[in-house]
Amino acid sequence: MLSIRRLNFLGTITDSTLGELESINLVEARNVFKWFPIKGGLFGRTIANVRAVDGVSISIRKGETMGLVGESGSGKTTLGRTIMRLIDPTKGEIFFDGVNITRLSGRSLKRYRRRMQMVFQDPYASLDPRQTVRSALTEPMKIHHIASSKKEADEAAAKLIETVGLNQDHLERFPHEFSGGQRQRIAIARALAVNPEFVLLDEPTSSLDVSVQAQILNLLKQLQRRFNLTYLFISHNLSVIRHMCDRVAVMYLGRIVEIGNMKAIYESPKHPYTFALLSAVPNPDPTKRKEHEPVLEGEVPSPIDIPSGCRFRTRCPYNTEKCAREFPPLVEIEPGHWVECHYDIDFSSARRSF
Amino acid sequence: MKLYEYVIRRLVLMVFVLLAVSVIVFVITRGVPSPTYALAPYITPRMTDPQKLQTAVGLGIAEPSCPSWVDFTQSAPGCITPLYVQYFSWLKQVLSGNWGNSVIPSIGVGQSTWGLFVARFPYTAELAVAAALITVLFALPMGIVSATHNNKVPDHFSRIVALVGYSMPVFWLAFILQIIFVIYLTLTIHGNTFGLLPSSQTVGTDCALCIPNPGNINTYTGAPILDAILSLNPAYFWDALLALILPAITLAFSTLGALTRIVRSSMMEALRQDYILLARSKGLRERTVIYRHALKNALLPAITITGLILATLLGGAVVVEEVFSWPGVGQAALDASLFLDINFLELYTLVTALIIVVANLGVDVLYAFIDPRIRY
Amino acid sequence: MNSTPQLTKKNVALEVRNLRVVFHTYAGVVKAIDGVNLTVHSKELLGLVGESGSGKSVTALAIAGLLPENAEVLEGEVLLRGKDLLKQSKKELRMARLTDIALVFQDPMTYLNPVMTIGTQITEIFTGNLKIYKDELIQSRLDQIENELRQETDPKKISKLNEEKTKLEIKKQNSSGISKKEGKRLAKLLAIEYLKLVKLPEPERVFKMYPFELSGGMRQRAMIAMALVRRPAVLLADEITTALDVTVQAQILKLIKELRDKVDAAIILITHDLGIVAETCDRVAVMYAGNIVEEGDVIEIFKNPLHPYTVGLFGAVPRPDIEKENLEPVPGSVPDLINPPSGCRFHPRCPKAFERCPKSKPPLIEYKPGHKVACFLYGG
Amino acid sequence: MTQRVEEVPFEPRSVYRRRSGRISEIKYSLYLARKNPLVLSGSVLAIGSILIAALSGIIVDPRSWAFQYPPRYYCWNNPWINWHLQNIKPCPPGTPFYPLGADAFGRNLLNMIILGLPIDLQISFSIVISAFAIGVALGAVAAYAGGLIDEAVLRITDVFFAFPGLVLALVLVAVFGRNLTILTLAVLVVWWPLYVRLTRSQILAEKEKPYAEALKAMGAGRLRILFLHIIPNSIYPVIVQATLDIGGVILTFSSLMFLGFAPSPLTPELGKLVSDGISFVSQAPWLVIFPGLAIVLVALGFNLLGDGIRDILDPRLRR
Repeated sequence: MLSIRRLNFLGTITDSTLGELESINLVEARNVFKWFPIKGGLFGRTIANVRAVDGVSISIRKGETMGLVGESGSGKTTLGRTIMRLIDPTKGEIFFDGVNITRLSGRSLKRYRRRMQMVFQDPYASLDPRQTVRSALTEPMKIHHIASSKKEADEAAAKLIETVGLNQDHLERFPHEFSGGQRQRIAIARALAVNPEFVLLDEPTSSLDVSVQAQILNLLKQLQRRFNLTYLFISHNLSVIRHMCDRVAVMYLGRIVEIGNMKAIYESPKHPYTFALLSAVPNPDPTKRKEHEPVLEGEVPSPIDIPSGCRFRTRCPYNTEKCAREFPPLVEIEPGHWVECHYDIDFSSARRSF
Repeated sequence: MKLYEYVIRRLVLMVFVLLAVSVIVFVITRGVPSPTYALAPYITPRMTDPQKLQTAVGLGIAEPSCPSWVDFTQSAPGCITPLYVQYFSWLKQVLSGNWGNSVIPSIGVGQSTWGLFVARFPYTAELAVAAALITVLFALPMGIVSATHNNKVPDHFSRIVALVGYSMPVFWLAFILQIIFVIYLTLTIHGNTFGLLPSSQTVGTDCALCIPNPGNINTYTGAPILDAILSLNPAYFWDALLALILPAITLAFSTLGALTRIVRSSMMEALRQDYILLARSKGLRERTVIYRHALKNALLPAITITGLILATLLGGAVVVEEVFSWPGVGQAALDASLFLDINFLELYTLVTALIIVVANLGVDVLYAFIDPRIRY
Repeated sequence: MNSTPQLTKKNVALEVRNLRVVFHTYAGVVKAIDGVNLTVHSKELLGLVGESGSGKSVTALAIAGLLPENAEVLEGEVLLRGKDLLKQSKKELRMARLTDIALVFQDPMTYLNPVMTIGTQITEIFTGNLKIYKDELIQSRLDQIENELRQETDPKKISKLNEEKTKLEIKKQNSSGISKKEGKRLAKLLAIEYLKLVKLPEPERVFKMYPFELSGGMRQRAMIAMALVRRPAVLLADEITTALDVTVQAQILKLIKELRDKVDAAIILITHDLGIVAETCDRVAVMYAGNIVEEGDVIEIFKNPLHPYTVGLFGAVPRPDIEKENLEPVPGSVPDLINPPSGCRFHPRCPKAFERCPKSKPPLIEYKPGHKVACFLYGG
Repeated sequence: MTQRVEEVPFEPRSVYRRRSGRISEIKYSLYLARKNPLVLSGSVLAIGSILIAALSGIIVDPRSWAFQYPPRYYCWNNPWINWHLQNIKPCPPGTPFYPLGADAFGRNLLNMIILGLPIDLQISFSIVISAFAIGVALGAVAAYAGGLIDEAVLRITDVFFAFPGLVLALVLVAVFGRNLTILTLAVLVVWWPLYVRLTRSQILAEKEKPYAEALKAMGAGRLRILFLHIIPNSIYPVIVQATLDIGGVILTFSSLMFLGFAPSPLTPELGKLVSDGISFVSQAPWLVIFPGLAIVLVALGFNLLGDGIRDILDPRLRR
């Protein structure tokens, strides 16, 4: 273990670190919780909570692509929706460009909505089926009073549609007339219609074919350079994350267990879960087959009934008594690389034990 | 939530629904028409005005301070007991089982409303169960065949039958059947005409065509067919069955459409599901695939509709009972509304509301047994 | 025919020859599969890769005779044990599915019947066909008894097992069938054995559970057990890990690799994920728009892809281990199969297309042993 | 997470849809409608009955409903005129000028049916349209507001669902008197809760779809999402229900008239016509058969139309 900058029990960042981060961070979530109550019993009391997001702090710097990776049920989408203020956090704060937007609503929130946009997993479902592409593209402009006239909005829409690689003939069509990749291009164009600074990409390519996925990924990279965008890229596909991101956060059962630079995470993972995830990804190179490598057993536990202490301990091959007893500390093992684990495990020598 | 918790919650909710129904019925029947309506069963022409007023006070409709009967009939201020007070005293009476007396001439003026209802309900129940049975017996196969032979002759046939049944006024169908069977075919068996009850079982209704039926019938349940079986009287059984056939078919035909449609669409939905493909890929027989895999899943919506059909039918099919002179509660309700017998209308509405609510609950509980996914 | 010695013509499990399938939709005739040739051998893991609309699932359904009503097989042969399945009656086809061809699908939540227990869904295969499965059921129970006897020490239990053994042996000799109750019992024991084989924890409990009570990975295992319990000659696994998380996917792929050694089936693994193919398969066939464009040994094809489409496909895949600066996907999208491009269906997107490509369709030729390609660049 | 790869290109990129846009969408619907025999026959019957009802005063003499004095129960040019006179029998169908026959008062049955049609259709349309309006408004409010308002609306519909359909109408008519407004209201009272439930469930389902969330993320206000997106997308099943219900309401309303709740003995209405014919059912069955048949045809027309529209709007068939 290198320098240990301990955070308190729930992982709140101390004030001293905040000052230096504020200037460069565009989006920041501080100690965010999102619990969904489960009602039950005779009187509809809350009998349990789905702890979808359970104390997460994450900051995204201007101009970077932050990757958020995890299995289904890890809470990555809920975290994204909380950051977008689509749902209210149970606890914690969201900052955008240094402003706390957690309690904003109505007109003041709308101002920030323009600056942060979102692209969804299923492009077809995220477009109103009864809206033509033109109408879908001009609607955000109308909402935020960006275009002064209908003509101006139409011109902007025409420009947008070409930016994402479609042509103006497509403007009069309905979403169902397009293929999946084209729909995702439309959804991206719609997100860009209001000149946002931050775009949340929630599994934008997971319903697409490989070659279409590559086209969309290339487009996203190109748009980021052109419009100076900041991305939060949510995905379960580790290869895509590697290709797209500058920094990566790994989520497991509602918490970020490891966060750091892409290279650091992929080349020297420090959390056993990150390591397991990486070794589970099938590599499109048959010469590197993991013939006899053990795989992570079991499945993600229910977020209603989260294991005590370290939440990964039920599947962790290194788990000890301490893991069950104590909540693991968030440790900065090298600058910008944080891990939530009791131990410093050297995976290169421990490959076999997995 | 556990099943019993769910049922308790629903029962509590049910009580509130029934109370709301009773309030609405009470306000409509007693709050709006002349206050004398509620008194009609209790006063006779020979009564003097003070006697009448006394009856009204006794029933909790008039205030004791009311000076005279004339003031009462003219709703003078301070003469009529406020409606909410009336409601609570009525509710108290009703809960103790006193539903008042009847004013329907064809049924018997002055008889107890509750007794009347109880005497007639078995007829309605018999008709309702018969009609529901016929509906299910025809709708289920029709819906299944229709779904498995989508867009082929059997499908078109059953869709047309369902649609026509849907679009046919019940009263008209009843007469068409009567014209065919009674007038043109003059079908009689055992000297009895189709669709008309043996007179020994009618409850004072106008039954000109009824043929008297001798025989020793004991009234065990009040429903003719059940009684015939229980008293081991085959001749009467046939008569009662014949009487039941036409009204039951008429009713069934009008409800057939809804059920067939639901069975067809849910069956088609089920057959489109992926698990059907897996079942076929396992090399199961087509019969097994349809009747075990698809039908069990398609049954759920059908059960809801069947429950609702049965509940509405148990509430009495006013039109059919009227046309076939079937002495059930529906016919009585029609008479009651023509003669403004508010006591009977109140009882009738509340009981039918109760039946509908209970049926809904029953269907939901049944769901939990059929579909393992449903947990309350 | 093939380079590897054990893959001789003798143990060919399934052969598809020149299969052509169209779909009649009201928009027009969709030419979904256009002359597919495929051979798979026993104990072989063949990967069938392609993007959506390439016809890989349709191929699987056509092999099993499960195409939807609006589909029509124009021509082709599906040879299984020397018989052409496409020419057989409905009943014979059902028998083939019952005994020889098993399918496993993606997303078992929708493929398992929600109102039936896992156990019933497995045992109904036998209880509905007791005549066919009589011998197999008894034999499998006898094997189980043998195994148990080997481990058992308790004399009481041993005598009990022996008793059962003699009873079953009499029944086996007997020409008459077994009772439904007995069939159910044997089927249950067999089902539990297979649930154990796919490494489901507490197989007896899983047997009584409904699909919604299981997690995604467990459902997938149950479905694999359902397929294997028939001891099929061919197992068609259609995108079986697509709906699963990476870690669970790794578990299932590991299971498939292990099972391949245990059961005597040829496995066709249909997927769109090149990583899975590289990780598990022996041979791979790449499909594009209803054609097989390249086929061969996995290592050979991944090292030396020939067809421009295959090359494009590899260029489009981001790698978990290497940082690629740019992805180089094939431009454009999958063609409309109602009016497919003439000649080679890939030519409108092909960077190397020349005048011959739109004119005629390139045949699948053997470029070198163990590597076939359908492209005019390599002859044909 | 889940990726469902649609393998079979069932997706109809039809030749009819090459020219895209809103107009082609309508054209496409019309094309589907033309291809669908249900819609075709349904719309012929429905539109035909609406036209006949609208023009009834012009097509036939409005006075033909009134009693004809002296009763012309003898038919014009009837060879059996004497026989009829002796038996005082209503004129049978097929006689010249009386294609459907006449009743005992010598009234032309065809004319009466044509005159009886408008009232049924008028009342049915007004009931369905009001129920639709109330239902969509309340349903939308309940679904979108949620919480206590939703609960309150739901419980109110619960209460009305517990009422046996026709009986509440019977009670209302019995108490408030027999005029057409009361009759209309009586049927409306039992009809509206269905629309509230239907609209509510549709909107709730639509609200959960990702595009609603996408709009929210875009910064669109609640009302904008509700009125411009969710309601237009969820209204179709409600429209189908309304089309189907026009027939249903006609049946219910004519049942009430049949049962003797007609405001006057001379109310021109089809159910009333059937009940008038009952006294003669053994001698003159056509007096019962034809008016009823007219009801069947009108109801069938709207039911066919509703069924057909449902087929056309079926997303599985469409997309």
